Amino acid sequence: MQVTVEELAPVARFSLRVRDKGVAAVGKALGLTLPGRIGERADRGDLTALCLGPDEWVLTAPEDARDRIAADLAAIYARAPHSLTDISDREISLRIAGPAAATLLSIGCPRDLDRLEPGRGVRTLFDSATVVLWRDGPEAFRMDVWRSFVPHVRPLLEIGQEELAAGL
Amino acid sequence: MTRFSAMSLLKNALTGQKGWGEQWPDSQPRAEYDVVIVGAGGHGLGAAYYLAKEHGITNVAVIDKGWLGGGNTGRNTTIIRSNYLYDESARLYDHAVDLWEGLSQELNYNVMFSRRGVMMLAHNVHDIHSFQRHIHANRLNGVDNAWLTPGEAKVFCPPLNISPKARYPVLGAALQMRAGTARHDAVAWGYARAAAARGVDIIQNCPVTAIRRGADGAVEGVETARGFIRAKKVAVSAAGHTSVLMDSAGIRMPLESYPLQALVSEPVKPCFPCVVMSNTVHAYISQSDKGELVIGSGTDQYTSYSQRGGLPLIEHTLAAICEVFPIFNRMRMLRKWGGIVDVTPDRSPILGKLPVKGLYVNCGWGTGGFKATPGAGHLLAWTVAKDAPHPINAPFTLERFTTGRLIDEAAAAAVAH
Amino acid sequence: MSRYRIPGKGRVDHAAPVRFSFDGRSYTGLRGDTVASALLANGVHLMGRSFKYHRPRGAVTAGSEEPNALIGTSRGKGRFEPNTRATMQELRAGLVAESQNKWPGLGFDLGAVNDLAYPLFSAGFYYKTFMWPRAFWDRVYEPVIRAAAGLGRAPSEPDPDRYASRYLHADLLVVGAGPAGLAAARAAARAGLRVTLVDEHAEMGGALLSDPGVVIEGRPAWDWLAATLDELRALGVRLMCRTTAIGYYHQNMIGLCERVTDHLDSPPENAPRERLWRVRAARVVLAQGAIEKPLVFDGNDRPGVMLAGAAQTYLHRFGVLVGRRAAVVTAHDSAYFAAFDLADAGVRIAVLVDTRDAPPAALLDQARRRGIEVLAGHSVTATTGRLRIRSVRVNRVRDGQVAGGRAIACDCLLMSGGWTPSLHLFSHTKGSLIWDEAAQTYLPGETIEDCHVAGAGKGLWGYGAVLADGDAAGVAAASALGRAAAGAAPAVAHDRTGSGEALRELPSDLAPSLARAFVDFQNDVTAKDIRLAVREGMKSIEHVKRYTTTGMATDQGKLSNINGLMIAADTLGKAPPQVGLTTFRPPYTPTTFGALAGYHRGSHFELTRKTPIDPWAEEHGAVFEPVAQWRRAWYFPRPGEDMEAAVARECLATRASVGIFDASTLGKIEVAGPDAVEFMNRMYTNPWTKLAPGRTRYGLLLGEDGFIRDDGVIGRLADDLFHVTTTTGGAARVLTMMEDYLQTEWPDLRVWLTSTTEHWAVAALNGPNARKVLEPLVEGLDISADAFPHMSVAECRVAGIPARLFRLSFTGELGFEINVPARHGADLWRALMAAGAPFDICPYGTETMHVLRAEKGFIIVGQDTDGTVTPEDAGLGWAIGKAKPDFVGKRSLSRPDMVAPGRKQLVGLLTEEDDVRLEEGAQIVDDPDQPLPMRMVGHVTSSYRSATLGRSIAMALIENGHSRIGEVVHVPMPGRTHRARITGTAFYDPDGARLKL
Amino acid sequence: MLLIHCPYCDETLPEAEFAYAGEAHIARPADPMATSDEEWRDFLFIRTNAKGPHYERWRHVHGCGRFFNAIRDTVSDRFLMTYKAGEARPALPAKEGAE
Repeated sequence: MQVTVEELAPVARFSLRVRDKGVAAVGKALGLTLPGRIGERADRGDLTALCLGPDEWVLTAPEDARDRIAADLAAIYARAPHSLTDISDREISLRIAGPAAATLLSIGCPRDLDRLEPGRGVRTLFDSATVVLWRDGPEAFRMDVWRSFVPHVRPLLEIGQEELAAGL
Repeated sequence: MTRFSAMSLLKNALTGQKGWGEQWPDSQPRAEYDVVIVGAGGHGLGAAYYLAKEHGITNVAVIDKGWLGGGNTGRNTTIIRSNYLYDESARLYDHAVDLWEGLSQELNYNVMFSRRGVMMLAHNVHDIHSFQRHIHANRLNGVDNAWLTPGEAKVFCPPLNISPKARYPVLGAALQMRAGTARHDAVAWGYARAAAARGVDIIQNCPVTAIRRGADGAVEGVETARGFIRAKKVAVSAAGHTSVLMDSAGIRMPLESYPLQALVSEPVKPCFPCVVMSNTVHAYISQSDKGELVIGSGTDQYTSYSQRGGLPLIEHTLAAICEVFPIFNRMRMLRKWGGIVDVTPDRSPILGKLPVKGLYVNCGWGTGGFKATPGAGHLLAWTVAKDAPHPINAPFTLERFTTGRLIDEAAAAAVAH
Repeated sequence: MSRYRIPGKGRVDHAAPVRFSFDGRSYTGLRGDTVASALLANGVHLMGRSFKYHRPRGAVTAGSEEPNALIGTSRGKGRFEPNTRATMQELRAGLVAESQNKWPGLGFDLGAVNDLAYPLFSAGFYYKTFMWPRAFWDRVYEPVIRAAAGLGRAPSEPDPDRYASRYLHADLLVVGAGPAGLAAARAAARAGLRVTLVDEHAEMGGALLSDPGVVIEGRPAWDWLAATLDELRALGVRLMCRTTAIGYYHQNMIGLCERVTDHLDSPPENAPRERLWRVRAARVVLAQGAIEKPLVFDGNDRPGVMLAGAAQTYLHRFGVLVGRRAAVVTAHDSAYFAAFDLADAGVRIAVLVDTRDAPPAALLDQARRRGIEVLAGHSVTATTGRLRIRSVRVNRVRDGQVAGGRAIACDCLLMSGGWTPSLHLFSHTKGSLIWDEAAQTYLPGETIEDCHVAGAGKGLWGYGAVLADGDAAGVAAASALGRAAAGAAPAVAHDRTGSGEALRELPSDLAPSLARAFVDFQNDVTAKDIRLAVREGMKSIEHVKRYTTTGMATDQGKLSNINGLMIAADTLGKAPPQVGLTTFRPPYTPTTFGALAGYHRGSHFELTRKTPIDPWAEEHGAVFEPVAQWRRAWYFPRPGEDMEAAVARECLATRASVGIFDASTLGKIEVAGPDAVEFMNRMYTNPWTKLAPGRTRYGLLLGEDGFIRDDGVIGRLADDLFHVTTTTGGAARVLTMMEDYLQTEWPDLRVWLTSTTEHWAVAALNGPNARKVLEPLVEGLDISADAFPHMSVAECRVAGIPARLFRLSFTGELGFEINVPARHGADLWRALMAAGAPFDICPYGTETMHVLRAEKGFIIVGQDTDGTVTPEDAGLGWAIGKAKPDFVGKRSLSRPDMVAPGRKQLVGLLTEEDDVRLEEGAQIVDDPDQPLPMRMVGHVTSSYRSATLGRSIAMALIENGHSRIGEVVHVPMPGRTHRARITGTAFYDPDGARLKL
Repeated sequence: MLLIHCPYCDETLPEAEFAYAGEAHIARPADPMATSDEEWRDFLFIRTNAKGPHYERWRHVHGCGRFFNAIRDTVSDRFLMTYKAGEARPALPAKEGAE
């Protein structure tokens, strides 16, 4: 199989919104430096922060870390006002991997994936669905899709897989 | 002007078609006119014709930056209907349909008005509510519009897919039998020929650069590429270019110009007997006399004068056509083109006087201007001749945007819950 | 082997015969043939009938510009397709082809009577007649005209094939894999660019495929071609055959249509038939070559008359002779080479007519050596032959005057009127075309796109010049992208250069009115028609085109535009550029709807969103309705129940005990930050400052125009945190609107918005027993009436799941909405169903929800409002924070017409007969006996049969309705008129006692 | 499909990721209640509808989510420049400045 598509187990996922001086403080509370450029990510252990907008990051961590992250940031809210919203159940993550992964994504993603280097991630479009697209490796992508869009996105990827299997 | 008749056709058949003269002369501008109409589309030419015929005003020039009928008149999908919701709109468009019915004879020019019936598809409960409201309002306004079950819709239009499994199943339809299509170019040519015969000057390839006002604020005439042309009254019927012109007269308009695309398929034998519109999936289709499927697309999201639409819109439009008519999947798009539509905040036109003495406007028809052609021309002529609006166009003022008395058909139809 | 195929010659596989049928007759061709080349190999020229006069026609070209040889093809059920170009459709085993626009047959077609009426038919004929008597148009004329029009028949069955699409990004896209395109791609690829090279034909090479004698870089053309393609592959160039560049869009986005399986005997399973490519290229090289022009003379359309270049292609690419005895008529040197190649292949060249007085001596010399009679300064004035040309009439021309002619027998006539650069895609960019007086044609000028025209498209002629230009274009593209590139213009031997003259219709001694000298073959437009159109005042080429339909056939004027322009210009006595040029419009060649629809068919036409509880509803027999992009459970019919019965049962069960409803689709937005309350005050009409944490309130959102946009219950979870709900359809709109104000009007506010619509699954419990069902499942919260009053919100656990619990009601009953993380939605639902079993808990859908809320007079935005309704109109004035200085839409509420009398206001409506249910959308009048058009005072917005109240109820928008309570109005329906009394909107439990449980 | 440079992402990306948001630099009056009906109409409805360089708003809705401003030539549909929301209305750039 040139490309596989699998649904990943849920993780703790937060939408973090903060700006100005708050950014450093929140980063400190999380124990990492929040990346300043859109598309860049920072990791500490299994905690990951991906910058999606000028004042927006998506945080992912193991499920059992959810409450601690919430508590850590609540503790500094007064000093560093921000918005931390649990969106763990909003999206479902699909892993798309294999030599033909980028080709498969090209049936729905208008971006030039050659310009999305491994280690980066962006919010973009797949067909008519807004997604967060992570490139974890040269041939490995992750796509966070809003839950109710999965019944559309997943079969579309399957059609693409069949097409690739047909070899034309 | 040679009158078209069986006799003149036969005579010309025998004499090698030598007897036909110019349908309209390509006039040079004179120094002064009673009325200058900016924009030689169907609306502007129609206004000139009715000024001459019904108001005896023949010292009229219709000026266009390009060739006549080259704007939206020659770029639309020729749908004609009048089953609008609000009384004001229903009267406006029904007035036009009344004129359409006798137009070929009126102009001695076959505009091929084809009463094929326009069927609008309902795909969800909200559509049904909206269509029922239209149908009841139309009935009490004396406008024909009837509800069809999916089965009846299928009988009226056999290619229609009425499978309940469709992503957007057809739950019913509203049908206006009196509606249909016409040959768009012929409308402009017919009005041009008839107006010219009554002494109207048609001046092509002469861009109007500005509207000149005198010290007293009243209109004095228009500046053009071929110099200043004096006029007692100026009527602007320039669709997407109205804003720019009005700006020169010191009037700012509530208009935005968007690119609108349309396309035709390769010609095939008759397979599509009517006009079908689906606002929910954005599919508008009929078949021309020539056999081409004529398909209307949507507007791009940004304002533009480029007449150059994008591909994604066409992809969506044809996906919609194939959703509603799966048998057309293997048909081919032959040609697509773009127009510029001028849209008002309430998607209804502005037709009437302006706060400047001697200045009149006809604009804001959005995607629906063709169907109104004879009506708009007729009412614009009346408004110019009498310096007062006809009761039918009286509500379609510029002032409504100040007072809030909008005529918002789209808002009444398109709010999803 | 047929007598027209030369054994061993061409690029077809002589060892691989392919059977196919045409009009029911079986033929054999070879692998690599097109339908046209295979038919020609079998001596068949007659392939179709023309549009208007039904004249017999054969292939005039060997490419996608073919106007005549259009056929219907099919390969089984649902796979019929009209108007396929026989010159492009590759042969495949078992291909079934049929001719078009003829009856009863291609050889004898009754429609050909039109041809006899030729003197009557003229440009604009239709506009001048069919008007008398008036009624005949609909019933007689139009149906007849329509039946005669059209070419092939439309498909009649759904298409089983798949279609695909992809995005593709490249540094350089080269369109056209002829010599120029190949050289450009090679130069750019050598410089390290990401290059894509596309060509519409089955194989790459363009003109080289028809000129094997040319020697490039020391190799015969075909060897050089093979070597070059190998090198391009090695350099990683993406090579795409059977791929047409259909349109050139903004900023170098080019649409490609790839024909994937139509040439295959049996396509692999799941392979798409066609694929649309949306290419974004930093640079584009257009190397589309030039298209040969026909000559315009009487009888130039008979089967057997074809372009000289086409005959050369059939010879070299397919090893097919288009005839045994050929006449040639040309205004360009290129036809000499065609004549030479055919002569060398054994064809007798009966005559070579050159319209020019002094053809190049070198060509005359070569002709003489082959014993070809060349008649310079001559014209062709007629041809004979019914279904195939039999002879051509040749006349001497002196100072434009035609002298007596002689007939020369032939079985084919090869013509060349010179070549038109193919600039269609270039024109899509709105690039300017400049008339070149010397070449008598349009050449590319300026364009705003980063694109470069190379080769014959630029008017260049001869392989040396074209290859050098292509190479330079590749180098230019590379350096434009900052890559150093070294040019390597290939050296060419045995080149075929040449030039010619551009003509109108050929001089003739025939009366112009009788001459059938075709300009547009398919649409049957003759020189006579164009001259007449101009005489009738059609002075712009656009008018000429539309009036005569020249250039509007399926070849889109590829053959006819320039000839038509020359004739129009001549009639006007103007230079061609003063007459203009019609705009070329996408697509370059007709493109299937399926390819453009791509994946968006059936269930994928548009996505359908489903809630976590949707599977349960499906299992339990729910009927669904689409709402915005969602599908929602509409009602849950039990066996034997229709909608009305099911809804009545669901309503009664909920009011009597408890009902459960999936409210997951409601939009949810988290509004968080120190300025959250200030933001809410500015967005919504209501006051929010005093709302205590833990409490909720109905919120009303207006547009800036003062009309109702959305509503929903909003909970304050903490000082800085609101949980906003919106309508199902409004979720995205509302969030966008909020972001707009926040980012652009109030960037100073420290508040952030996050959509949580999909994070939460929501079950609504309603009914007097709602608490009894819920209470045992709740941990960490006292939900007794006093501890957790109506309009409260709190965090807790329900059925062991962390939950955000609201106490609110859209039904008028004691109500709770339980929000849990979406993955637990189904579990929560099942837990509540189990807990509710003792109370006969009843799942209900959107219809019952609508009825229950209507009994209470609660509005549904989009049903009881329609984008023209203000809060006062809807009776929601109480929801306006009067003390607030401003909120979105406030200013508009004081515009003259918003405060003027006569506004339509929302009221209740009770028909005098309990069992009459008004139609939603029914119009309301005061005087039912007035004539049409009637004065309408309002319309019914909602109308239901209320099982609870045992009668029908309705809501309506009526002029001055609020001051007309108690009055009677009339609802005229077809057949009869209903009387109804205006009431308040709360039909059930008006003082809300049931909420206080 | 246009190519649009998002000033926040600092990338030039396909139009599909963006949503047009109307004419730019039409600020909501600080105190709407103090405006005349005509002033309020101008804010709500009157638009330049420029033929040529047009100051307009876009949102990178399927990207960083930000609204930003742009100058686009409505005759060629070419973007002359894009800039962040809140930045002052820039003068028309020289043609070389075009993307």
